[in-house]
Amino acid sequence: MIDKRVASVHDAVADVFDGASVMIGGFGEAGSPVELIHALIDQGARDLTVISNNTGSGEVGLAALLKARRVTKVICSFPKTANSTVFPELYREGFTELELVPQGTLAERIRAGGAGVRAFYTPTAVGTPLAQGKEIRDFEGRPCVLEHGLTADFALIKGRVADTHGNVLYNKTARNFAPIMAMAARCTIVQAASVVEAGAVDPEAVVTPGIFVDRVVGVADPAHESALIAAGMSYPPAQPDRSERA
Amino acid sequence: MIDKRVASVHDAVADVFDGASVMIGGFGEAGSPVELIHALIDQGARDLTVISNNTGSGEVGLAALLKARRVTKVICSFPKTANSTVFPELYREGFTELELVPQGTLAERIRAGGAGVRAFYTPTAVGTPLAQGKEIRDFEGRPCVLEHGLTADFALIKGRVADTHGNVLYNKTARNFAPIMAMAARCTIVQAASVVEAGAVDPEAVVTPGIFVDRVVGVADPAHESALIAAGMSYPPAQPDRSERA
Amino acid sequence: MTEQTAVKGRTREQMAQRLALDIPNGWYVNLGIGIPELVARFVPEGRTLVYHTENGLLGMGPSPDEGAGDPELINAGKRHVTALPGAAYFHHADSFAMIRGGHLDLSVLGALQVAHNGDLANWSTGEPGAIPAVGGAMDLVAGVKKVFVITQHTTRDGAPKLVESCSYPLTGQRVVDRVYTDLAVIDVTPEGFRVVELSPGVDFETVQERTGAPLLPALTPASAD
Amino acid sequence: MTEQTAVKGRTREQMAQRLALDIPNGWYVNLGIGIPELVARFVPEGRTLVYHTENGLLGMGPSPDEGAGDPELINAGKRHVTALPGAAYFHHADSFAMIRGGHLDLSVLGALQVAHNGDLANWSTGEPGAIPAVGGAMDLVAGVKKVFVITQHTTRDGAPKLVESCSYPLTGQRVVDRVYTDLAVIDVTPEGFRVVELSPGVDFETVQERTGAPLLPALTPASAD
Repeated sequence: MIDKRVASVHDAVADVFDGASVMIGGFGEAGSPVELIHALIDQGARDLTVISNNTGSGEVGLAALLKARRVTKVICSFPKTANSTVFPELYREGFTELELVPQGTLAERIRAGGAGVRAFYTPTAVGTPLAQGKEIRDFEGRPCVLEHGLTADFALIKGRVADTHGNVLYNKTARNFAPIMAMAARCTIVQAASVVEAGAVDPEAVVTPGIFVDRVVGVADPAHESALIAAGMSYPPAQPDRSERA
Repeated sequence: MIDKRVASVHDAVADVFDGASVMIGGFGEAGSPVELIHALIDQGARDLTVISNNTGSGEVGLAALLKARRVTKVICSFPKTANSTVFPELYREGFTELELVPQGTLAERIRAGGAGVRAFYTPTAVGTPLAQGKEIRDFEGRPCVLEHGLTADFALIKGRVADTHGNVLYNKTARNFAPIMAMAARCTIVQAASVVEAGAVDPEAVVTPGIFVDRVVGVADPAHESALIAAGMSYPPAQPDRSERA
Repeated sequence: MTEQTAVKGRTREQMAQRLALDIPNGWYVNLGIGIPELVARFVPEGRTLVYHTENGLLGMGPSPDEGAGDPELINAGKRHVTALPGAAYFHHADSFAMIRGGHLDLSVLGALQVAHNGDLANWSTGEPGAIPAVGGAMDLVAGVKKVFVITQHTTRDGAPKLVESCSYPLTGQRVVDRVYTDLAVIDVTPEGFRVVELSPGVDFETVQERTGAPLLPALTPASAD
Repeated sequence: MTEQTAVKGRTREQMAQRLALDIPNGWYVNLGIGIPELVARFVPEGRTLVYHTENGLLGMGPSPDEGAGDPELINAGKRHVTALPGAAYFHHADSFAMIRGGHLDLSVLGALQVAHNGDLANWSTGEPGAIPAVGGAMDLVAGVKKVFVITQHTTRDGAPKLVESCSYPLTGQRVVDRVYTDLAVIDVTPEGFRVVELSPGVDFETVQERTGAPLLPALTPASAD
């Protein structure tokens, strides 16, 4: 009997440790696992390295994790978004370090990490500041840069449907980085709007096979960043009341 | 209006040229595009390099293409199967060259070719004859071998359903190499049991997005190698009658 | 920069319309944020393009009606979009495999500067203190078969954007095929910038004056078309 | 080889049963062709393993009834299999990403030779004129977290398969964790082969005699278990 369900988002992230590397799915708000991130804020782990395409908006979700000063390094491709004020402040202050990676190279590094490919040569970024200090080698006359696979201690991702084996389906463009992050993390934690028994998902349609998933937690009605921001919310709320957050 | 349908398997392979490299999907008989291969035999292109996991069984499909002396090189991981007699003879005779590649390295080289990754480092095969003469480099103490991306002029693959945009779904383990070969070939040709209009396939369930596919041809009731072999068939039939083969 | 005579070249919409004329039926196209997005509005009747958005959708359609959007169906500019019949969703590594692997026919991008050897700078002015952000631009220019730039010919201050050599950090080396500006359509050739077509009412000398590198005249005069 | 006294060790089924005891609940397992396949029959009550077949299925179930098979639902040995609830299909690059990326817990393989440093030879006897064929063995041993070998202790001719150094071409270097034979269960340790357990009725000296490298005795006698 395989059953990867855990009871709550708080249980799901309970063992994230200080100094951990955490991949967080999402492209902008699409696919951002807001409830898992908020649980991680409650949990308190600090000195995190976050690998995510963006750095969040407003003061909820990923931006709230940054604002809580838990993240000392981000590896990302686009740390600027509408309503993105938290990261710029931490970056200018020198609290949060930035490793800027072209988006496709970031995706491929994560996929390589998950696939046991140690490093690869890509033409992307040759001749730009993002290739500086890296090995360049010609392949059939085309200069390429050597990039390394990327793994992490944890991945937090958001699915639409997950089964008890950890098979995951996504919603539209919320899929983005989640399937490759699930591959690249030593412990992959999925929040899914619907959690079903094994056998309820068509094996032909599975996007993330269960082998890549360690924990599944149901979050029936997940929040969208934009809605939280429009409602003027920030996390944690001004007067935190833990009993209401569970 | 996008419509990648072609009228017949013969039309589909009409421009395969002498000396072309051809990826052929399938793992054993599962996913082997028998009708496209037979059309390629009729078409007559020779001096082909075939990239496929195996070398076929009996004297139908891939084995028949080899037997017709059209293939001067195969790149594969396992050129031995039950009922595999054609390749061993051509290999011993020196007619067909073999580049033996570990199965996972073969898959990753094809995927790399399709993804524009020029080369990558993998721990597979270090210290074995299949790494001889290749660059070895340590990554965090683990020696890895440098392997190159693999592309081809054509890919012949078999799907279950394809739409007019070239989106493809597969049947069970017949999927195997098809999705990555579709990525890695300059011209990807799909035979599908069912060809449907755009919109008839769930965009969440698409396995091979249409961008990787150039031609789609309907083969309503595709043959399985094992059934052909059990029926004592070989291709072309002893007294070829082209009018019946079209 | 020097004072410039007012020249009425193409509007943004006209630039987009001119570029759209050059895209053959059936091409797979990635449109950048800003002016490039306008191109989709001007595809000539009878042609179908398939739009790719690097966050994981092929077969992207226009924006939905106000309020009808799904926050999980967005484009690379993070705006609500739709999916057309024949669409497919995929993850980021597959999406950039399409880009890096040369499967997309065309990338249309804005520019800060284009050099006459095809170098492109479009992601950073290199200002100290600015938050660097690159997104998928470097992948697109390195991987997509053709790269068209669509941009005003000069900056707001009148400085040329087509130059001998980019002063801003590069996005890619020798990557631009063609530039569509308010004043002209210009190819990047092994010999440097070559005018393909002047905008109506604009003369070669005016374009040269506002360009930071030598321009070669059109090989075939427009009247010969 | 030298004449050997008949010793009745474990049968193939008993070897598979012994190995199955050591696989914890919930492990993701790839079973090679031959004796390794037998392991699935002996998983102790109350444990569920998830079987991976490298041709693209996780959650593989037993063979279907005779005649009920789908020629497109097969295992790596190209035999008809089934898919259990919770299964998933995927392509070869994803399948070997599971292997190379260390996501599988266990690979069970046969062997021609195992060296006392963990080197494995199981794909080729290096005979001239033989058709070389490797399949996924090199990927499995390089990538999977634990590699168990299940094999007869000696060849049919009585030659040891556990040796100082493999004379056949390698499948992988320093990859084997544990060997299950008809005579014993033997760990590959930094100090070399160490007997974990002798088969019932088999003594250490007999096993040593049929092994081509020094054996270390079990750290804990079986009686202390």
